[in-house]
Amino acid sequence: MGLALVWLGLWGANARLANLAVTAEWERLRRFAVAAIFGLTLLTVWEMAVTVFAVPQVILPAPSAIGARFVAALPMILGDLWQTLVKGALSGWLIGAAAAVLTAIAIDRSPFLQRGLLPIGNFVAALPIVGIAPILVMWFGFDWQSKAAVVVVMVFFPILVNMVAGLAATDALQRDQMATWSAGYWQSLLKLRLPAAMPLLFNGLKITTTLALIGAIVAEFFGSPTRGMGFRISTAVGQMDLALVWAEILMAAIAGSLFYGIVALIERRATFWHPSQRG
Amino acid sequence: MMPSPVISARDVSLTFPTADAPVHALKDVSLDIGPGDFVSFIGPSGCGKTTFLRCIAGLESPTGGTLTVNGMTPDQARRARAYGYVFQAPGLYPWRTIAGNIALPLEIMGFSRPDRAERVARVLDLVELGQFGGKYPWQLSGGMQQRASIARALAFDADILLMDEPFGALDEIVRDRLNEALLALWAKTGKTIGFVTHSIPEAVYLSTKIVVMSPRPGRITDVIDSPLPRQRPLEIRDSAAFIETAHRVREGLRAGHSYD
Amino acid sequence: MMPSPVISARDVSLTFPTADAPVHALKDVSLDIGPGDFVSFIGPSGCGKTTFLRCIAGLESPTGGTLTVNGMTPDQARRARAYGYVFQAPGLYPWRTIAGNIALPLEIMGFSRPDRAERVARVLDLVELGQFGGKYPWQLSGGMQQRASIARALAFDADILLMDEPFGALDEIVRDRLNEALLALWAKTGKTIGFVTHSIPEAVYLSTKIVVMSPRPGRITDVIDSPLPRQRPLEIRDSAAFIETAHRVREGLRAGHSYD
Amino acid sequence: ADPLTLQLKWVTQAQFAGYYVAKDKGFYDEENLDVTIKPGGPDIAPTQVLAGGGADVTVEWMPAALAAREKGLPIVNIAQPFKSSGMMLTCLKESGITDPKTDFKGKTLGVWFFGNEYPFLSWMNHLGLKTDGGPEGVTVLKQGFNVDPLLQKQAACISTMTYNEYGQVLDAGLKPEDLVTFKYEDQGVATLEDGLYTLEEKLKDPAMEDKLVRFVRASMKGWKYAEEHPEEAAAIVLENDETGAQTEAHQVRMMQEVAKLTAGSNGALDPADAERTVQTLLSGGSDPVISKAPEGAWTSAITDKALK
Amino acid sequence: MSRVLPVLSVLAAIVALWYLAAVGMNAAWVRDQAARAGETVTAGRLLRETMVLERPVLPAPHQVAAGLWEGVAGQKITSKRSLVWHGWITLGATLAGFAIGAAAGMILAVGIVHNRAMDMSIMPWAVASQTVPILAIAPMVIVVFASAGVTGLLPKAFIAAWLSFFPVLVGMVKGLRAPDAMQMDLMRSWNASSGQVLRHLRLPVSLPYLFASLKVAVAAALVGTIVGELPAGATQGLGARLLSGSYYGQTIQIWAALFAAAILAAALVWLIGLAERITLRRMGLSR
Ligand SMILES: Nc1ncnc2c1ncn2[C@@H]1O[C@H](COP(=O)(O)OP(=O)(O)OP(=O)(O)O)[C@@H](O)[C@H]1O
Ligand SMILES: Nc1ncnc2c1ncn2[C@@H]1O[C@H](COP(=O)(O)OP(=O)(O)OP(=O)(O)O)[C@@H](O)[C@H]1O
Ligand SMILES: Cc1ncc(C[n+]2csc(CCO)c2C)c(N)n1
Ligand SMILES: [Mg+2]
Ligand SMILES: [Mg+2]
Repeated sequence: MGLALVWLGLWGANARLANLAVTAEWERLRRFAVAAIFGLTLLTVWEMAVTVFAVPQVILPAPSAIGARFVAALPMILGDLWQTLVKGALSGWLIGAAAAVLTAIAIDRSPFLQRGLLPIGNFVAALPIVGIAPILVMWFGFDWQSKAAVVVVMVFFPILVNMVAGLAATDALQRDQMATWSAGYWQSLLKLRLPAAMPLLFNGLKITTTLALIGAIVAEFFGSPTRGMGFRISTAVGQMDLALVWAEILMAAIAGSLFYGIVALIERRATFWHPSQRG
Repeated sequence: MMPSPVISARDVSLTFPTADAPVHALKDVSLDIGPGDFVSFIGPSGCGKTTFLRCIAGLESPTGGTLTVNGMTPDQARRARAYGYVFQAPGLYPWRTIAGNIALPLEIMGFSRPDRAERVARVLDLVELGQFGGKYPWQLSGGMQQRASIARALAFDADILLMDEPFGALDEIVRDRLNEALLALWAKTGKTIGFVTHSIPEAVYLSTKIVVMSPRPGRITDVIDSPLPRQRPLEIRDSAAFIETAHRVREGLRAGHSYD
Repeated sequence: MMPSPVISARDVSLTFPTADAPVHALKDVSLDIGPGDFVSFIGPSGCGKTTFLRCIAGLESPTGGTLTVNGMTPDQARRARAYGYVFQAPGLYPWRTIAGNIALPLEIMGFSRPDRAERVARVLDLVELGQFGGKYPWQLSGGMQQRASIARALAFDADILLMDEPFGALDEIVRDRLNEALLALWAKTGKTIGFVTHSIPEAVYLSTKIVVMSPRPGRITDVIDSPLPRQRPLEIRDSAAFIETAHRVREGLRAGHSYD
Repeated sequence: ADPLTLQLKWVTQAQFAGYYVAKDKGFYDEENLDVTIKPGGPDIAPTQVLAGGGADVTVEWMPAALAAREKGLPIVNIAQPFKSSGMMLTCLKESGITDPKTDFKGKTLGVWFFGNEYPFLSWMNHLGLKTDGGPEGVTVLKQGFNVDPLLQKQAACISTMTYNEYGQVLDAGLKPEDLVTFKYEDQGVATLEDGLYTLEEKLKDPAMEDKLVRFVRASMKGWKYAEEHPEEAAAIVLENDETGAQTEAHQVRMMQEVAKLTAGSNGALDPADAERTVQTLLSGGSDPVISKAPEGAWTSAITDKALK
Repeated sequence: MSRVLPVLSVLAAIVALWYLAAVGMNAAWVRDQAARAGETVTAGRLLRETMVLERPVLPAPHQVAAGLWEGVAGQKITSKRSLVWHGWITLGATLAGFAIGAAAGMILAVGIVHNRAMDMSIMPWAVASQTVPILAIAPMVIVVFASAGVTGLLPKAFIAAWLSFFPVLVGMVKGLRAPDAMQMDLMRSWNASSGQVLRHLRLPVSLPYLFASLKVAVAAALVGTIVGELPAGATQGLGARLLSGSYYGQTIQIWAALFAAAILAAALVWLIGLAERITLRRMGLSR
């Protein structure tokens, strides 16, 4: 009951804030504030629920406890972040994205490959990570390389699907124009199809930022050195240190959101012309 | 002796298969266009003007008859970059500025950077959009977009210029000025021009040959060779020859309409 | 005493902020349009005709001045479904057939199914597309698409009809016929019509009031009340009053162009 | 019948044969119990399931249980079917390791985490080796589910259980003479494995206590039966494995090995063993697994009643 | 025929490469074994033995095929050794999770597009939700569900839904915002309600985005289910099968389960592609 009240109160404030007319300079701050208040609402409800229902710490720790643990263990958590996000997820994401884009182009370039590779590509990419992870750990060793490999496999398919759809997203008139200028394949790719594919490509890139992080973390469950977010989480669960688990999750959420945010920012720059960006 | 035609159509037909009945967009169209001809196509909407222009440009394949351009198939001619084409809709790429859009075919055809800049500036001035090179297409009015697309087709020097209602969205004054500019360009370069319009005076004023078409099935009902001289001041529109030709075109058009 | 105006603009201005210099699309535009007026807007491309029509329809908010429609704000009038709007480009939805496109606003406004079918058939005939109801937009020629979009705006009985170059892509014959049909509709229903055109004869033939505009900044340079009677056979175009009015419009246009 | 849920530490295999046999042979029925056996798996922390109310009793290793207790989860050992430890480190002979005291330094060792790392860590503490990967210590790998790191030579040694992974190494084609093994028992760092644990508060309820007494009695009957009939026990385990992944040969061998570990126990926890476990975990090095001796972490209340 | 040929030739190329890789990757083990036995290996022996290892680093294609055949056709489909049975279990949870996730994604996307407060508050948290490593909280989810008395399909479906709602959300938000200005203006000039704009304009325009997202989402749902099956007590489903295979080092069993899962995913993706083609054709959008 009290929970519902807190929820309604804060949500109301938020709705008012969101609909307030503000100048452009304040817009950024406002967006941030709205998201923050929403988060605060969630946290408050969580903290109250944990206290009211006396949930045991080993099931769900209170946000305050998580915060304290987060601060205390920050150096270690940052070390884990470096291992998992930068070495594992980021490198894998970059390789996977590049591979998917190139494959999409190859598929698009050759009708033969399109018919031959796309179904098989779909199939290979549909291999579930939890199945591939142990195999890739066996192949690429325990360190970040195997995590990157898992991420490559994981992000490949979503980017490929979106990129293939994107390359097909030109309209007939635009293609006819290229034809009248007798543009070569690469020219019309570079000047028409790639720009036109950007909105869908970024769709894929955005979805996979979070997948990459999950992939790298999950892969650590199947073997890892004694650092990394996945390692720490599974070890901490085993040690009943749930506050540390959530502190790592918090870090993952912050880093992942940042990752996503950066990609979204680049998207805004690169596809400024698309109706969805012109508001 | 006639010079051998640049574009030569013999019994060209094109049928679109659609879900219900097939559409006969063109039926047995025969036409010769000589080098340096300025040919206007006029006719009720849906009579196949756009379709015929697209066939010439190799964008559509006739389902019957033969069509040659400079002795080649339209497709070969397209590959040889024989055409400048102004489409009925502006079709500018939203991610490029107006200047960028005009420069695009130049980039594709490998013009050097300074050459590109010079040409873009020249054609932008020609269509009176000098100050708008840095704007994006959605920031321009409809007529301005149309002019940008004309400028784009003029920027490179294709021998054959195909224009599908290029001046439809322009007011009389600009239209007159662009008509004059087009004639000047044509006189200077000797291009072969195929031009779709709905304006009878425009067709008569510009063309050496006026092709009147009629729909269902799309076909040519009349081909009028203009009696006007190649040098055409605007005042020529008050001459008897002009008015007489316009009259003949109007009659042809009306006949085409009487079918429905 | 004048009846109170349906549309009343006082010092309406609109500035688009763009990356470089802001564009003054409209500056201090004042105009009254009475009930049953047929007002044509004419002017060089980019002079703000479309922008002004969009302001009237509540699709764009002026950055200065006041604008009322039936005593309401344009936005309230829009909510009251006071407008039928024909855009400069056809803007048909590609996933609906022509008939489906025309039926769409009717569905949205809650017309009954038989009523819809009856109206769609009627307006399709009016724009001479009777056989094309089942086709998809891309299967139609440019002019046919334009006519479909006119039919769509006529299908429901809005009191105010705003038309942005509706007949730009049509040939003279169809255009004449549609002009007549539009006049007949106007005479029968007493709609208030705002009409953008680039054709001086068309503007003079149709309108009770002709508004001449000029660009940079977009503004009204002349408002001409037509001396022609409300009943207008096609032959009226040869009358002295007609020719005189057309002349005055042409002068106004020319003056607008002389600025650049 | 009275319902009772048992959470296993790992997947269905002969390691837990006693419980499956008791269920299959009707020993639980005889005690008027309706026992649900929940298999575990990687990332199932039995103690967490217990805390969440998902089970009444769980099979857990004492180091993990004591660590959880120190974290504030009041869990208590009520019975100890496994007398001795089956844990060992298995090394490739070609890695050149012969003596733990001298040869581990600089080597890569595979270890199970998720609460199973405590015995290893305290052993390394005893040896005075750091586990942070520095040149003066050992490099630790979080070992996955299987013995591949040894076969692929990604680690010099890996953790194995006598009854399971060691057999898999042999199955994979390596000969005992290719290997060197170090049992935790032999190294003097053995800790108690596979005990039965429940929450303190459950013991306060007499009805629950009675159920637990009956459960432990029936389970031990199952264990003793399994020890005597390894083939049949293995077959019962196979019958209960829903993944269909187990092979008969492997389970029979596992049963035989497990029997060696349960042999010395009638189910009652020997306090001396427990004290020894506590000492092992407490002593040695800077980084003990638990910081102080626990109180009330085991009780004989249940086994006293069950076994009389 | 022209559709089968390219697939077959690409397939043949892959199988050939695979055989090569199998020889290459398994060779070390064969050599080591021979060295331990004090023997030398000839090329012929290497070739022969790398094809038939019981625990290969990379099983040869025919070994996987045999494993797959054995799992699919070699058992009664009700047997717990049957891949069909395990696949069926996984499919149920996948479909349930996909349905929940896709519905949630679409509903949230509609909310985000129509409500500024939702746009600003939900999107960042939806992103954050996806960065929560699901495998880490999967056991907790299962534990929490179990302590609430919910077991079986639902907890797995929940995890599947968790993973699959996000692609749908992102794609739909983009798609629902894709109508161009004039299309929107038309609607505004008719004073269409936001519901009508949604139905008649935003939804049709968003379809290409939706279908691309659904394909990703269904694959994600399968992954989610399999992840959920790991800690669910690891008893039933392809996930459990994968895991137990992994735990007992039965490489071929892993690969067979893996392929079964991939076939399942590919079939689901193909079904959505089919739905896409049919929808687009019925809407007259496929040319
Ligand atoms: N979204 C926009 N952003 C920036 N500038 C704009 C935008 N829309 C229109 N403009 C500018 O406003 C001016 C008036 O445009 P408008 O479309 O009203 O012209 P118009 O009179 O309808 O011309 P036309 O006859 O060519 O259609 C033009 O200079 C145009 O560049
Ligand atoms: N892709 C297509 N599929 C089916 N029918 C088509 C297609 N394109 C054009 N048509 C039909 O072909 C006929 C001729 O069309 P076309 O575009 O050539 O006319 P047009 O003379 O250019 O008319 P307008 O002056 O209106 O542009 C029309 O009836 C049209 O419906
Ligand atoms: C990934 C992983 N591997 C091993 C264990 C440890 N474990 C649990 S029960 C048992 C007995 C052996 O068969 C062992 C070794 C684990 N928890 N997680
Ligand atoms: Mg046309
Ligand atoms: Mg305009």
